[in-house]
Amino acid sequence: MSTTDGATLVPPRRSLSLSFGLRDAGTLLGLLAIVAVFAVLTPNFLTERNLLNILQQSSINACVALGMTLVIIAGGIDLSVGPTAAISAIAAAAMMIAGVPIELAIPAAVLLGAAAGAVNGMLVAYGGLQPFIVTLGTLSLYRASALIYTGGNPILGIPPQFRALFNSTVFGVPSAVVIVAVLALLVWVVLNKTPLGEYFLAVGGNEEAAHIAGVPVAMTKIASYMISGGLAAIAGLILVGRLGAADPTLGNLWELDAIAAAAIGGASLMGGKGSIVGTLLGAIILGALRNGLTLLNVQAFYQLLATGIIILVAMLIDRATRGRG
Amino acid sequence: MSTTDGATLVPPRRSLSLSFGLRDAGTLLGLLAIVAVFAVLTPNFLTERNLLNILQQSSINACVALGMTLVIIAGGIDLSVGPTAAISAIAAAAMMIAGVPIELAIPAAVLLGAAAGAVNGMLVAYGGLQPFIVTLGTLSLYRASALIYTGGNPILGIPPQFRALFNSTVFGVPSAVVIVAVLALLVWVVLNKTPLGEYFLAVGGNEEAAHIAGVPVAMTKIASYMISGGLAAIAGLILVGRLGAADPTLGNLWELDAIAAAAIGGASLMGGKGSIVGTLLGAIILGALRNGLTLLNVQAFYQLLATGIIILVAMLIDRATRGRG
Amino acid sequence: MNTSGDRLRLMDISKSFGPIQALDHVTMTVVPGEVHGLLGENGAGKSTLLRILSGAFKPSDGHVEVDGVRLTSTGPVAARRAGIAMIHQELQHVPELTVAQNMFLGHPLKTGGLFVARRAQENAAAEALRSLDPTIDPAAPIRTLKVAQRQIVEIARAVMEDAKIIAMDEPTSSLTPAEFERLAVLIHQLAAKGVSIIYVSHKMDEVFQVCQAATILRDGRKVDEVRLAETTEQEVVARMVGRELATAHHRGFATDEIMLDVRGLSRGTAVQDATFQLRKGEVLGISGLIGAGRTELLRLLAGVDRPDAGEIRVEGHSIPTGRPRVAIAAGLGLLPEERKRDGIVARRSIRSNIGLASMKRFSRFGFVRRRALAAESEKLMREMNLRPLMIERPIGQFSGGNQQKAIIGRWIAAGARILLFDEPTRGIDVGAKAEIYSLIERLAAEGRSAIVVSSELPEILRVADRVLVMREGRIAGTLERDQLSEEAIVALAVPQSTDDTPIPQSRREA
Amino acid sequence: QNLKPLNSDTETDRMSWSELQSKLGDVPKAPAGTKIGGVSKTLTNEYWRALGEGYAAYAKKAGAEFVYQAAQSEGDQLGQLSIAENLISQGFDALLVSPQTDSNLQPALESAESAGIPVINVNDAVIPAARNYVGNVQRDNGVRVAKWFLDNRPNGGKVAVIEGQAGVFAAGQRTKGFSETISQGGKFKVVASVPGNWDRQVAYDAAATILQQNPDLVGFYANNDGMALGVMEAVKAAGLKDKVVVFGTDGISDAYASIKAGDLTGTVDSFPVLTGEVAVETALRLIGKQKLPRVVTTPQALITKDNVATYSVKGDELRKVLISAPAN
Ligand SMILES: Nc1ncnc2c1ncn2[C@@H]1O[C@H](COP(=O)(O)OP(=O)(O)OP(=O)(O)O)[C@@H](O)[C@H]1O
Ligand SMILES: Nc1ncnc2c1ncn2[C@@H]1O[C@H](COP(=O)(O)OP(=O)(O)OP(=O)(O)O)[C@@H](O)[C@H]1O
Ligand SMILES: [Mg+2]
Ligand SMILES: [Mg+2]
Repeated sequence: MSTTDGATLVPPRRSLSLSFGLRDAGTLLGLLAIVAVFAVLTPNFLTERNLLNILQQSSINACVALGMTLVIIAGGIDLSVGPTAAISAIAAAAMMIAGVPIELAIPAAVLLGAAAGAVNGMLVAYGGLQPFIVTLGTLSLYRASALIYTGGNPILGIPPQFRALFNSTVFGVPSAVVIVAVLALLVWVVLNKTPLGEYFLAVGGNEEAAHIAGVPVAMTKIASYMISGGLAAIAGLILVGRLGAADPTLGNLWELDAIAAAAIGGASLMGGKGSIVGTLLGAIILGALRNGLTLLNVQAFYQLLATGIIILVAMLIDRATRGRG
Repeated sequence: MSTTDGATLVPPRRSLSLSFGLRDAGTLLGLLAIVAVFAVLTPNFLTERNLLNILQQSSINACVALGMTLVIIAGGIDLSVGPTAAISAIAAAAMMIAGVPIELAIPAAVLLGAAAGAVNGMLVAYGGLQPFIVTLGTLSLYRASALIYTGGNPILGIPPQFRALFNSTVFGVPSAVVIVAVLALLVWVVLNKTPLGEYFLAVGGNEEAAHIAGVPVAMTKIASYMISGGLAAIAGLILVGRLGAADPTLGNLWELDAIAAAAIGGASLMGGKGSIVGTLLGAIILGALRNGLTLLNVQAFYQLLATGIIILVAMLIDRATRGRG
Repeated sequence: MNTSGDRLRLMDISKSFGPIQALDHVTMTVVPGEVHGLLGENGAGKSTLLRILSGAFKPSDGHVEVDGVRLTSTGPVAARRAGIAMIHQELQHVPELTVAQNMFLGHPLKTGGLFVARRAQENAAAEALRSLDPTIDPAAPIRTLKVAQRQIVEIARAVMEDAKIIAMDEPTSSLTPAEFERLAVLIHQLAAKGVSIIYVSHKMDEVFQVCQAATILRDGRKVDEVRLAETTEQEVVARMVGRELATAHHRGFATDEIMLDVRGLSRGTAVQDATFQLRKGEVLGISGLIGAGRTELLRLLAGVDRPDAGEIRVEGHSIPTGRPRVAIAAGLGLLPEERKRDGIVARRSIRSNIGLASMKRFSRFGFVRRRALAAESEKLMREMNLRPLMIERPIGQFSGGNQQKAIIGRWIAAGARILLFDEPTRGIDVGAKAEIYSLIERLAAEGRSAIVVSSELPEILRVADRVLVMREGRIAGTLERDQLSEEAIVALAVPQSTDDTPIPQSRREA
Repeated sequence: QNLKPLNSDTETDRMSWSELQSKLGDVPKAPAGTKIGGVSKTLTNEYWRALGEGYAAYAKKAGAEFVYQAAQSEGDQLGQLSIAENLISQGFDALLVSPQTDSNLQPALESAESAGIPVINVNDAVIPAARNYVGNVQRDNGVRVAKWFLDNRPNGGKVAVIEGQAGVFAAGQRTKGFSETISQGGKFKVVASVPGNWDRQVAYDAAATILQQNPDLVGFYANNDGMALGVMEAVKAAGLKDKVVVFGTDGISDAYASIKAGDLTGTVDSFPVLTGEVAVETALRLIGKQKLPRVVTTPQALITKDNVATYSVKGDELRKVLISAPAN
């Protein structure tokens, strides 16, 4: 019997190759195709300044999409990210204007976002409702709260220190980009290196199996929505920093962009699958697309047309390079 | 002869009870709860005229949601219903103004809608892309086509006979309601009585098993999108009849309403599950909600608030009555 | 405190699913170091009992005691804490996670108290897999593994947990005798260390080889508890099914007419140059070790996968490859190896699952003839003894064995003339097995042909007129009925070049 | 210097469009290669396309290059911001923006100003920090319609408002102007004021419900023409065309056609083409270093069957009509 020891043991593959897999390479190829086309069509596209510009313009969507990716991986969806960002932004603005120090207002706002996410998560996990319906409901609820609290008017008079925080540059890179990069790294670590990350994949991949294995399914779902809420709040704060005002309609349509970024990046809306690197690339694809079409001065209707076509073609390229996988 | 084994044989339940099951009863209860609340708050709510009004206002969403339900059951999603309705409506309007007889323009427009659905279906089935991304892409594409063709302007001058078709009443019931009721019956028959219906449920329930069992998976998916496209087109025509203009922005956000109706009615966005009766009830719930809030003259912000709360509460009631099922 | 010395006591356990009483006051005890069999027909309630033990289900009544202490909280985590590990019958894995991640799911090893210690997990997983199957890569995503390998992972996971009690629910349903032997060794080692094991299997020879005692369930009730040394297989089976099973012998119905003619069929390295013929009324067995390419060959025949090369002729006509519908129209029907993933649509009724492949037959004027389909389904399921005989119930709510019966019914309903059985009796009880064998014979007698892939040698010997043996993707040889023996098959199946693969011992006749 | 937050309706540093020529003299000639960019809310509404026509026409006349872009949908705040930023990075000499919200273009405004590029807020949402605003008084839209009711329906009665998207500046101001004005005297009662989301279909449904509850309603005021046309259809479907009047806002061509056909009672035209021309004129004056007041008001007029023929003219003709008309 012990002759089996002679068998060769395949060495475990490195985790890095796992997290930048073939799928991400496909997305990258899609991005490169888009970049190549625009670079040929307009000389302004490939300048350093414009590339930074694209990153900056993609950063808010990327931030929201990071959380969305986790929720999608865990088998859910979060349509309420925009209004969550709005209530958090308004809370932060109101606090700062009331004299609460910035270093207190920021974490409080992020906590509020996470709490909004927790409500979503609990309705899904304990209420047993479908994520789509829950977050469609809270989408209205949170937006209405923001509008009612502010009477529909933006909150102005954001302290300059707060704005400076999000408008400065770090070695020439806009701080929003740096912040989102750091957050992406954190989320990547959570997903790929911690038990929670495994739980997200497990609950989204096979909830039954996860339950049997003793994974705290409800807590895992709630955690995904809380992270999504927290990241939406941060995205809201970044935007307030840039705009200098907290508008109750802030975050309109963010959910669609975030879901699109995640899906372009390879997240499966059936759950259990998704990539942080892919999502970042997805957000940049969308940002580059908008930027390039504006630089080319494409008229709005044709921009819409081009957006549709380019998304489909990029996905088909991605799909073709990956083969039947 | 059935004494041969101990197992008790439960006679096959009648098909009606199968299609109006516990799940639909839950949805109905949610609807009744909403109706009860509004009936108490405003005396005008429970008049015959207003109830017909609610049905009429729900009919367009119901029509779109019927197709959406099939797509969702077959494991997909169709975000492009609004623009599909728009291109079909515009095509019909343009044809009629160019002198094409109504009885030709209507089927042509419905075919165009089905063709738009076929494009979605083929990208999903043969391109191997995620339904969300595909229909997000065609959402842009079809909308852009509508805008470009019309230059952004509505097409006016719809022939009065066409409008009469959709604005008359049949025994006091608005013809739109009758049309959608007939369509619902047809879709119900397709889902519950035909091989195609079995295929929708099988493909959405377990695509691999369906494939091995010889189900034409690709054709089934394409069929679901084609029906969805066709029904969206009909919804578009009803709206043109009602408004007397084919607006290229027609159908904005229809996808959200339709998905909400289907999900409220019990369709699972994971596929393999859904009910036509439930979807109709879901559409009526949303219609009753809007109608009631308007009758109560609730201010815009509070309408949003109420919409969110009521959807969540109705779903929780539904859930509670069904137990853990 | 623990005066009786019982390791585990299941006290008066009841469980009902709606109208179905799956368990009716079942009591069972196991002492330390004992390997205790749990026997019963499909749907008898074995899995339900074990799932209550492992915390996946809450009992409607009754409780569980470990070492004399009553478990107060339920749930998988509480069960694990009490020292209970379980091998699930329906393999429950997260496809995108690696082997090691699946093995440690729910209780990962950590470094720095925060991060998953992947390397350590992979090493521990490799260690646990070493004695069962060292070729499994702990870092590979589990979706890339085949069923048999996944089952081994499942076993290794339970064994690795250092549990006091291990519940094994049909751990060898996908395994070949060689792997069972390795498991048997492992079970002996564990028992020697004082671990209590509950062993569920429909393979009587295994039960008699590893168990000391056995509890027998029928329709959710405990009917007997036996010491295996004091009884015989026939007696046990009789207690299980409530009647004597007649032992039948092989009967052949093969004619000279060629039904299926396969030439040079190849796909990658999985199947290389498969050439063979199948005659009308013939039952062709295909044997081989795990990964020999049997499943892949059947998938190619059924049109599920597309071959790189080769030709398939049915009754002399070449058919296009790679399309299930074409294959089905030509009279082929595949009974997949992985029932849950490839076979059933869990939410749909038995009737719908049966009718899926024969919608043409069961529809008229574009409508499904529901009544006709229901009548046919009920007839088929009554013949196969579906339990409970409720054809409108979702198939997902049936026990594994009963699901298998429905899928067999699907192809019979579809009028398939060439049935491709991939492990047809996996997870099927002895009574039903006999029924399925006679079913296969009946089909042959009716002039249908069948290919039966099986890892159970007795099964192959029982049903096959002729046996193809596959080895590493190639057909290593063909054995006519008069040449058939376990030794002959094994001799062809095992790679000649290396002699370090253990030769499976001959097993008792079923 | 720090500007106080702009309220375009009440700002005192203002001038009417018709006074620009007389008070500031000729428009300075555009330097060679002048590039002016326009950032609109959306092109799916005729109003914004007409505004663009005005921009383009005047820029062409002045020999400046002009680019007009718009977000892909109304409410796409970040998309619009990206467009504005991308234009700034391409070196335009002036930017004409119609923001989605009061704040979403603030960063573009800041980077433009730091690059010395004048930004002119043209209509709709008002950036509080905007240095220059061209447009009409939103509140005045509603006031004009309310005055029509006070003048033409001395007996008063029930009226209803179909609002634009909740939270949008123009929608709020127009509604407020109408409701506050019509309530004076106490003869009118606003029985419903509900959101129509700028959507014809939503407006139709809301109007149908309101009519059914209040068959004795005397009139509707809708925050834009698309919604008003939807309301009109609901009124017709309810068979109340002779009793219920319907007013819109914007003065799009369909509204004109409807008024001429005797359907729509009226619309408050804010003359988008002319507004666009005035905005480019203002931009050229700013590029030419002229000192302008913070707000340049553009005309609007209540169009009804009585005066629709007068206002159905274009270009210089229209300017003449407007200048000769009182209170524009
Ligand atoms: N989740 C469930 N919902 C409803 N009924 C169930 C469920 N699980 C099991 N049952 C029913 O409980 C009974 C016992 O099933 P169980 O799976 O325990 O049988 P088993 O003895 O393990 O059979 P097998 O040998 O086929 O695995 C069956 O009648 C089955 O239909
Ligand atoms: N999806 C796949 N991708 C790559 N290789 C595969 C795949 N499926 C099977 N193979 C390879 O094909 C060969 C044959 O596998 P197959 O499953 O057909 O064997 P089998 O004899 O049926 O074994 P088992 O008893 O495990 O079912 C194996 O060597 C395996 O590595
Ligand atoms: Mg079992
Ligand atoms: Mg196999």
